[in-house]
Amino acid sequence: MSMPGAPAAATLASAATADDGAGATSVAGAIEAARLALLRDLKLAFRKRGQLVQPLAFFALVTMLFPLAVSPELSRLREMAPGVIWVAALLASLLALEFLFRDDAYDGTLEQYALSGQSLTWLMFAKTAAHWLLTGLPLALMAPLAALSLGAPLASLAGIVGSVAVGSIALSLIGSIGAALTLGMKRSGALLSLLTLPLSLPVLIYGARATQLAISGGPLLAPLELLGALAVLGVTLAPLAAAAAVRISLE
Amino acid sequence: MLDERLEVENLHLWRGERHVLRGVRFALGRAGCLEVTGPNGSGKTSLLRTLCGLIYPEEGTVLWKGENVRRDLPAFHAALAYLGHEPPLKADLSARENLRYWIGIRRRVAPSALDAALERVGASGWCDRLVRTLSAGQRRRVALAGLALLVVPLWILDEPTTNLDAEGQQLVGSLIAEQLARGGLVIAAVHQGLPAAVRDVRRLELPP
Amino acid sequence: MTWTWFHRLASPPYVYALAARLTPWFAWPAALLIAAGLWGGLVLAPPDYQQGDGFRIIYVHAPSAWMSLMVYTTMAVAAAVGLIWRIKVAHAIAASCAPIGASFTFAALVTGALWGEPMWGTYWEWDPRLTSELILLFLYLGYMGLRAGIEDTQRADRASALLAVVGVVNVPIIHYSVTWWNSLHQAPSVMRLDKPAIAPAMLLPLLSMLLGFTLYFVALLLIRLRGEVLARERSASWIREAVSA
Amino acid sequence: MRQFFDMGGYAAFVWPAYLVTLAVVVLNIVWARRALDRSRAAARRRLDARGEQP
Repeated sequence: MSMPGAPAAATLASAATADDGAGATSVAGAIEAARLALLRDLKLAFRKRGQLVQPLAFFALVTMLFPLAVSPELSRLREMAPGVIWVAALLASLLALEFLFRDDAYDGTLEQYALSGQSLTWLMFAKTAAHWLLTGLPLALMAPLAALSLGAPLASLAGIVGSVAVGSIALSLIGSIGAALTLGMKRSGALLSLLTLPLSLPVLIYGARATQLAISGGPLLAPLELLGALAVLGVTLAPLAAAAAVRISLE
Repeated sequence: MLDERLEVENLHLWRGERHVLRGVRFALGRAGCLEVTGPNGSGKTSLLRTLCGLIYPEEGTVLWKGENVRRDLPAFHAALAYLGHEPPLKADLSARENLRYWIGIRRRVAPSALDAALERVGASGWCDRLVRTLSAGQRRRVALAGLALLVVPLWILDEPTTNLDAEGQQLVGSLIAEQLARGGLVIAAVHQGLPAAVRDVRRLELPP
Repeated sequence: MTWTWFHRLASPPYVYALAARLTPWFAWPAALLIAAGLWGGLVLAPPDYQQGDGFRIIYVHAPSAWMSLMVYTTMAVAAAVGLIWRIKVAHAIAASCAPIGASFTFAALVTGALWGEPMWGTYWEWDPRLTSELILLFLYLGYMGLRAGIEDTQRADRASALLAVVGVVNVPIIHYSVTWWNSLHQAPSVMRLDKPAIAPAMLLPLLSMLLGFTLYFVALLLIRLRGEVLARERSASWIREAVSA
Repeated sequence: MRQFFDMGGYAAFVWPAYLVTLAVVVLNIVWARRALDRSRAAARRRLDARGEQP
């Protein structure tokens, strides 16, 4: 009854050994799974470029509001620049968070992740990494433009890119927990901010300080190190929590 | 190693105020096929998701090879393929890309095996089109191709024949028959009964 | 087995009955201690040499601030226990904590502001403790918001428990960062509260208030716990018993 | 007595602080009781609804 080309000939026993190649539960298998999950998210994002641009446009708009609302005087803007850039980046990354798991939950992909036999923690890490590559990194690359428009000197730009890049890693990781917890709720936007923003405060504090020092030409290593510490802590703990949250949300 | 065997003992599940599963029990050994029937809302999907370990039951246990599946969920999941009532496909990827990621996350798939599975479900002609342009029946076929690639001991299927034409239903039948022939287990929630190709089916009827 | 007490503590009917029996044993001592603390704090304690009678706010501010932190810790520990061992009673404890903690965080903020005006000359000072307290209020609100957003009690329990655990890991980080931030921006003109050696006549009422509030919290928790346990119970026979009693 | 209520000129801060805390203490008792009553009523309703089933 088996048709040509069908894998019917394979017995279950031999299939099990064939599976060992990918190592159903091995670390190598988990890394391969995470790599594929990352690639899938990147590919999907590039198929829907419109969504990709939204947080960036939002970021640019918010930074533009301040000169209009406060004053076009560069000396005053320069003083506010770190706060403006970081608040805008925080809100922009929050905006993108809502999409982090929504489609996956809706089409059953998340369920398949949870049932894949691979470590859900690694898969969550991959999804968060994709999210950072698609929002955090572009934001970091756009931050210099915003900084320039707010009167920051050219010499400060490298420091600003660095601080936003490192800080947004932590933001994506913290956000992934909130996004996983609010999964499947109808109007989750406001709640997601309520859950995520208080936890993001340390990132905001250190990030804004690093940016401020970059603009004033001070030594910004100390706040940058603290940002890095937050990112490392996030990398080790947040995917675990996000995986647990996803399992709870699937129940 | 112990034989592949799924045992369910005294499963109780509540959803909100509703006592959905009231003491479900059954055992299924190698080459066993169980169809789960019952009216809408009788908890078929909840039962399947509980068996998978997605839902934690209020009471009762699910044993795989004589051991509580909660002990080692990843190992159990590696032996399990679950197909929900919606095919787990991304609308913005082609059928082939979907399979490559979905199955690839679980195990290595050779491109030739992928082609063979797509051909088997009659998808050769349209497997490079985006899933959003496919009909519901075609999407279901892509999901079946994924299932054919998952040569694992236990299949849990939620309404596998939905949206399929007569030929597609036969395809489901032959896939299940093959899984049983190699000693695998199949549990399927169905509305109209499994296709005729599947014989020796046991039935579990859930009360409304 | 030595573990039987643990299992009994996890059994809803036992907890329901025990909570009802224990409540007065915490409530009355709490009332006495708080009354004694008020008398000692408002009447017996001498005015502060620097702040005069204004310092008496400490007898309500400190217990409120203490409650806000202690309740959050209790909530997070109960949540972790519930999450790890899937104990319904632990989830019920965590759920009972949140409204209590949030209301006392609010009280700590208001009393802190009322203390701030005479001491700092402004109701709101971005002082690290007050700022942390404000963030704590948002953490409570987030916890309650998440609970309210999930209909199924079991899922709400587990999701909010995870949030509480994540929150409690973050509280020290947040507090540290806020303190660090404050040390950068401290304006020199602002008068700060120094910590003088506190006289026993001032200290004893404070200790009495702190202990009284703690006992009061336990009594409150026991009342709320009964309701939460009842809401989570499926077995008809003892619900009937509990409701008819 | 007058002196006591005057709180050395700090009355406008001390008494509201005590009042707010007292209100929170009392309200918490009321809320807790009401929450318990609500759960009992809900439990009773659940029992009635389940009455038909064995």
